[in-house]
Amino acid sequence: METAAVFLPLVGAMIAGFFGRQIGDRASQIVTCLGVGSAAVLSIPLFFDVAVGGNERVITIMNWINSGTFETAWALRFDTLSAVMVMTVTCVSSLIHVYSIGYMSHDDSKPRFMAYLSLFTFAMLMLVTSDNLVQLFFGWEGVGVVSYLLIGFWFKKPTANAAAIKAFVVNRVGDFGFLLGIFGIYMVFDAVTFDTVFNAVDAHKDDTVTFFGIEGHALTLICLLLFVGAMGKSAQLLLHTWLPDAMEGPTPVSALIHAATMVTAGVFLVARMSPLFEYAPSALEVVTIVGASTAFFAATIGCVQTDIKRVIAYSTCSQLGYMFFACGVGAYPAAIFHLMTHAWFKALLFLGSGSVIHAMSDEQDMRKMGGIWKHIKVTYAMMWIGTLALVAVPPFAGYYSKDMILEAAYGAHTSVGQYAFIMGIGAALLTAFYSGRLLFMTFHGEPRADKETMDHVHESPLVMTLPLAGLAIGAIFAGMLGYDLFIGDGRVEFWRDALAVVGEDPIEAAHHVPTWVVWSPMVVTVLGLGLSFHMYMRRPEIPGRLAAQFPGVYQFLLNKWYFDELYDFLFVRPAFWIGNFLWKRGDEGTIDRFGPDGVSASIIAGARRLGAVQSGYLYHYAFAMIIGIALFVSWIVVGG
Amino acid sequence: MTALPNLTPAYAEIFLAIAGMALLMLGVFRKKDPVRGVTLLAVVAFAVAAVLALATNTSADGFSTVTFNGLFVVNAFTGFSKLLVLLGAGLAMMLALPWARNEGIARYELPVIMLFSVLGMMMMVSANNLMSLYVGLELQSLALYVLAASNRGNLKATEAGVKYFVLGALASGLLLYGSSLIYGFAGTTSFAGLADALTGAQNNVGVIVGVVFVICGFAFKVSAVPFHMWTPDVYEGAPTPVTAFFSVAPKIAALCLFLRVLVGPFEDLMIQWRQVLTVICVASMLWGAVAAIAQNNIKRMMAYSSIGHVGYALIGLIAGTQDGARGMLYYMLIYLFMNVGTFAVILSMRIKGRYVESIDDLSGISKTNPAIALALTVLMFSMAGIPPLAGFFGKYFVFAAAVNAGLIPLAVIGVLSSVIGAYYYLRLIKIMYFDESAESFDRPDASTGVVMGVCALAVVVFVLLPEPLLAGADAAAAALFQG
Amino acid sequence: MAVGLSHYLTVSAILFTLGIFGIFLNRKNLIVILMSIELMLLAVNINFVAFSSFLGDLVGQIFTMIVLTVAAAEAAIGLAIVVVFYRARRSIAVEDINELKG
Amino acid sequence: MLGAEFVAMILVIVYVGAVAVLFLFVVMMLDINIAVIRQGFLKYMWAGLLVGGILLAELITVFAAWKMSDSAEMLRAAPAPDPNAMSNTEAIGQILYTDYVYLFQASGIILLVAMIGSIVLTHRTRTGVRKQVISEQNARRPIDTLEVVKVESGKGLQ
Repeated sequence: METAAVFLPLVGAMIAGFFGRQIGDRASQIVTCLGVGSAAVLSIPLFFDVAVGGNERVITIMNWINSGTFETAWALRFDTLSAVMVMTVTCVSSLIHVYSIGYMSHDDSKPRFMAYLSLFTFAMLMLVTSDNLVQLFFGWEGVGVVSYLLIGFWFKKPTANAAAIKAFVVNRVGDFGFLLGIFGIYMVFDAVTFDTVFNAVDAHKDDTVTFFGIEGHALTLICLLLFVGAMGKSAQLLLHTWLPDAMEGPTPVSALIHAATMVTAGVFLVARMSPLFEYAPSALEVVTIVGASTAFFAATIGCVQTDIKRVIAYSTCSQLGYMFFACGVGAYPAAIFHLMTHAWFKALLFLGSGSVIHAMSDEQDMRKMGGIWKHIKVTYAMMWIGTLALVAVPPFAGYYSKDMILEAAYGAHTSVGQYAFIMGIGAALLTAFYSGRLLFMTFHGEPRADKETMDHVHESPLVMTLPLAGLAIGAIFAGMLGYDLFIGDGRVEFWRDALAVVGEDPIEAAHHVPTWVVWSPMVVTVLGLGLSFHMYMRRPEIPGRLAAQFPGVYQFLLNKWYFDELYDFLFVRPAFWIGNFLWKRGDEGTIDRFGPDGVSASIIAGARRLGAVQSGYLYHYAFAMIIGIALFVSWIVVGG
Repeated sequence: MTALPNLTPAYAEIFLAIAGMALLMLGVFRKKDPVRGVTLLAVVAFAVAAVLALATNTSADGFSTVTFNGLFVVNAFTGFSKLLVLLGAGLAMMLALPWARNEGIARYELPVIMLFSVLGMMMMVSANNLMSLYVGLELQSLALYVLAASNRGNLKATEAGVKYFVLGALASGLLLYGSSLIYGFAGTTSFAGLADALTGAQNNVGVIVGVVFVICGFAFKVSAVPFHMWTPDVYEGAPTPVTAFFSVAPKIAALCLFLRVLVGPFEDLMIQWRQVLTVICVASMLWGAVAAIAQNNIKRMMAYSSIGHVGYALIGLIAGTQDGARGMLYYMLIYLFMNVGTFAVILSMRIKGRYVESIDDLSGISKTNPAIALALTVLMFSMAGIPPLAGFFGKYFVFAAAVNAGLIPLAVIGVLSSVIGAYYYLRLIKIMYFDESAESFDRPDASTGVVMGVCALAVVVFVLLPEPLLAGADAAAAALFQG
Repeated sequence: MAVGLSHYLTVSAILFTLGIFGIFLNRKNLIVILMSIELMLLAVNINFVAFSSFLGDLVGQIFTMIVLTVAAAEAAIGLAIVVVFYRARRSIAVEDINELKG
Repeated sequence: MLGAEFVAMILVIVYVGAVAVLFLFVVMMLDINIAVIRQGFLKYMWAGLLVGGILLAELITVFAAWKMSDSAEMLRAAPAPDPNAMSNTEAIGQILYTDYVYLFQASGIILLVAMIGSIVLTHRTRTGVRKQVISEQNARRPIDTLEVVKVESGKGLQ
């Protein structure tokens, strides 16, 4: 059963990928949906058996490499952590598969798309169920490769091409850290299997390594390297630039990869390696700071985006930041809980926006939408559910997980924890603001699209709305149902050894924070939603009409607008400004120039220069050799 | 009256020498189209030689057998190296089968010369004395010079020949000069004697200078920076099947010999040669990764790629441990399949009977030639070191060996340059899948197709059965360190 | 003054360096490069014979003869390559060997 | 002086007899204008001289105090015999074809490859050359080439 749950998507992918042309579009869609769907069905009893029933196990598929001290096996590890992940991934993925049938109905290469989707699901399952770091790295790279293929799926668009390459290269930068981290673990522990490593942590907790002449704490170094990998995959600050660009892919891809699964791999990695991280407090501080900064930073940018998918993309970035700082303060269960709930509502938001885009004849700019809620009521309702879950309104899923994260950050009683709490509250305000803005701009107000588009606005077919409904159920109930198991009283029994915490349990501390801490997320959420309502619902229509009829009242309203202006000046303008600044300057100006893009540009320039050395003249070549040997001989004679 | 030396260990070499002469005769006396027949028979000869080499290396006890007055040695390590060399040469020879079509190089002597160069490589690998090393090296080099220029009517090919010859002669001059200094210090040229004499020679600058000269000579043969300058030009100029051959067999042979010499007779000077080699290795990895990006000729790009790969393989050598040796052998095995496979793809780049070499010619072949595109995709992902393809394992083992030997910065630079290198491998994939399709290629020849398929498949299925191959490399490395 | 080992070695080092100079300072004629290569090998031979004599060991002289044989073979191949290059390019100036670059 | 008379003679013979002649041949064949060779020599020469000079200086420094390994004496593979008992040529002959037969044979193969290589590269099959094919000559029978025709007088051949 366990094996089937992991490998069925692969079977589906292979059938659709290799025989897609022979069996036709419809059959490929059915095969892949069946593969992932049955995996999802299998994963639910598996979850109850493993996580709730406590039957953890490792299923060895085959011995793989066994040479010297290096031993690895192909094995599937099922503990609570991976069972949660498997269930989330397969369920969300199967709904997205079904949705894709409708969304991609006008595309020419459906079998290829479905095959990629299933292959991606397989790689992700491989990642979460792996029993050792090498196998995990396989899944890790596997999702990277498939996401490259999927982002570039519409390869005729040059932007899609550029985005695909950017995503891959930025991810490679992260992988570089991850790989070094694996080497480091192999060096320190002489093993790559999780159990062996975790059992030996205690013995190696004070090891040091010498790295470029600097002696450092081995576990801190390893954890930082692993975190670099996680940052790349989970689009954290500095390595986040690929995620918004990745929205060039088809919307189901954005939903599956860039919201629900792949980007969470980094969080998963940190949680999986929690026994190591717990012994590296300074690495955890870095995780917290990066996570908290990303949460706030991405949220500010989300406020000024006009592309509907980019808003959600930055929102994803921001939510991932939450998960990371939850890990950073030791609240791994809260992080994974948020990961799980987030998967549902973010996929819902993405697919909902896909439905909007579909309805608006492939228009993604929110400035050209508006007033369409009457035409697509189902989608509208779904988007509301997703938004309420995102902004953490009870009883929707996000409320339970996000509040817990904020409380845990506060409850940590450390300075980085306080920083994370403040950033998290700020981000929550902005989240509510941009979420409301998205809804109001998209669905309400005057229609801003041309008439032809408006005439074509129609509700999506059932094959698209049903998965939305499925996700909506998750977005509503996942938090409620999971609360007790994941972070409530049942948590110790539930997680057992899957996640490690050394010292005080931050979740316990989170349950005992002052009341104002518990209420503050709620307050800022209402504030944010109200603000956006005011600005995008009332301001565009009211002023013009009233100003013409009642000039006196107009002044009064104007005064009221002073208040608004103050607001604008105090909150919105700076947020806009920061957002704009970070987006334009920070994102494109600095990080892109000096980060991945800049590096690649200078490497290309360097390549040209090296080409010039290759002049074609024999004597230059000979001279290079002679310089080489003269150099080495001098080194020996003078230095030796 | 001296008794005949023990010939058994050298059966494979003797067979190959006789086979070469026999094929030459066959070519001379066969009137009708001898090229294809001779080429095929040469492949068969390689197979037989491989069997002989494995059968006579007496690997069971792990000890070496020495013959010809100590000039020649066989053990599990030489057996494995010869297997790699013969495998690479055989696959490259298969690629050469259709070269009759490319007029100007359709000559039966060329397979024979290739065969003799392989003989030289095997002699090199089995050398147990500076003299037999030199003889083997020169036999292979001289044959390679001829092969590089074999498309003699073509300006580029002859230029490649000139460059390769002049720089190669310079390199063997350096190597020889170094050998003479070492001989002058140690009073012997045999590896066993050198190992004795070099113990405690750390303070003798003269002999270390000799060793540096020898290392530089080898660095040329494996095309490591800064002795690599010939590589791109020769790869571009030489006929493609010859380039495929160049990129695997001589390189593998030279690397294996490099390893044997450095951890054998020169082991006591490890501190010294490590410094030199680290510079060479780092420079090769970075140069190979960066310079390849600007290339538009796919053969040139492969040249830089091979420079980079040599850098990675050298990491295993620098580690100087059994782990490192195993990693390097392993790397070479994987490199062999990836490279030959890629050259099979390059040889399939034929539009209306004309060979093309520009990377842009690959535009959109995922539409027109999906099979070729798939094969090249797999090979490129593997070259970039992306799991679960074979290339990842190669890198993994050498990096792990380096880390275990305490050479962390080397591993860091290695991983970093492989990140840079991934860019140009992926560029090919991007061009194949995402660019507008240009003209489609002709149907590849059967033999080319087979080689391409076998190599791509090997790269993919490798992940499932690394064990037996790893065991072979393990045994070879163990034999090396047993003496 | 007695001629010692160092003198032989110095002469050979000078010859060797001259050979190297010939390879990379010469811009005009490929044949000069071939001659330079011969010069380098000759320097090596002097080394070997000198060492052989001072060590009282014949192996150095055997090595010399091997080098000699190989040098002859190398000269033959080298000249053959120069000939084909000349046929293709109609020149053997070293500066004209620059079709392949970048 | 060094007692290596065989090598000395061989060097002279090989270089004068073979290599020099080879070079002369090629120089003649290629018909090179010697006059232009000396132009443009000075570019980069200083950098080259500097690097080469450093290398040379280092080598000479190293050679000035050349020390052999302590074990060199013991490690000799073929100690030279007393010149009075056996001449240098004879001593070399005794080991070259026995102990070092491997190198001898390998050199043979190198020469073979060099020969094949040179021929492959430079040999041109000329068209229109008439060659003597002995088997064809032997296979000729009168019946293939001769026809006995009875010519009636006064008619001539048609």
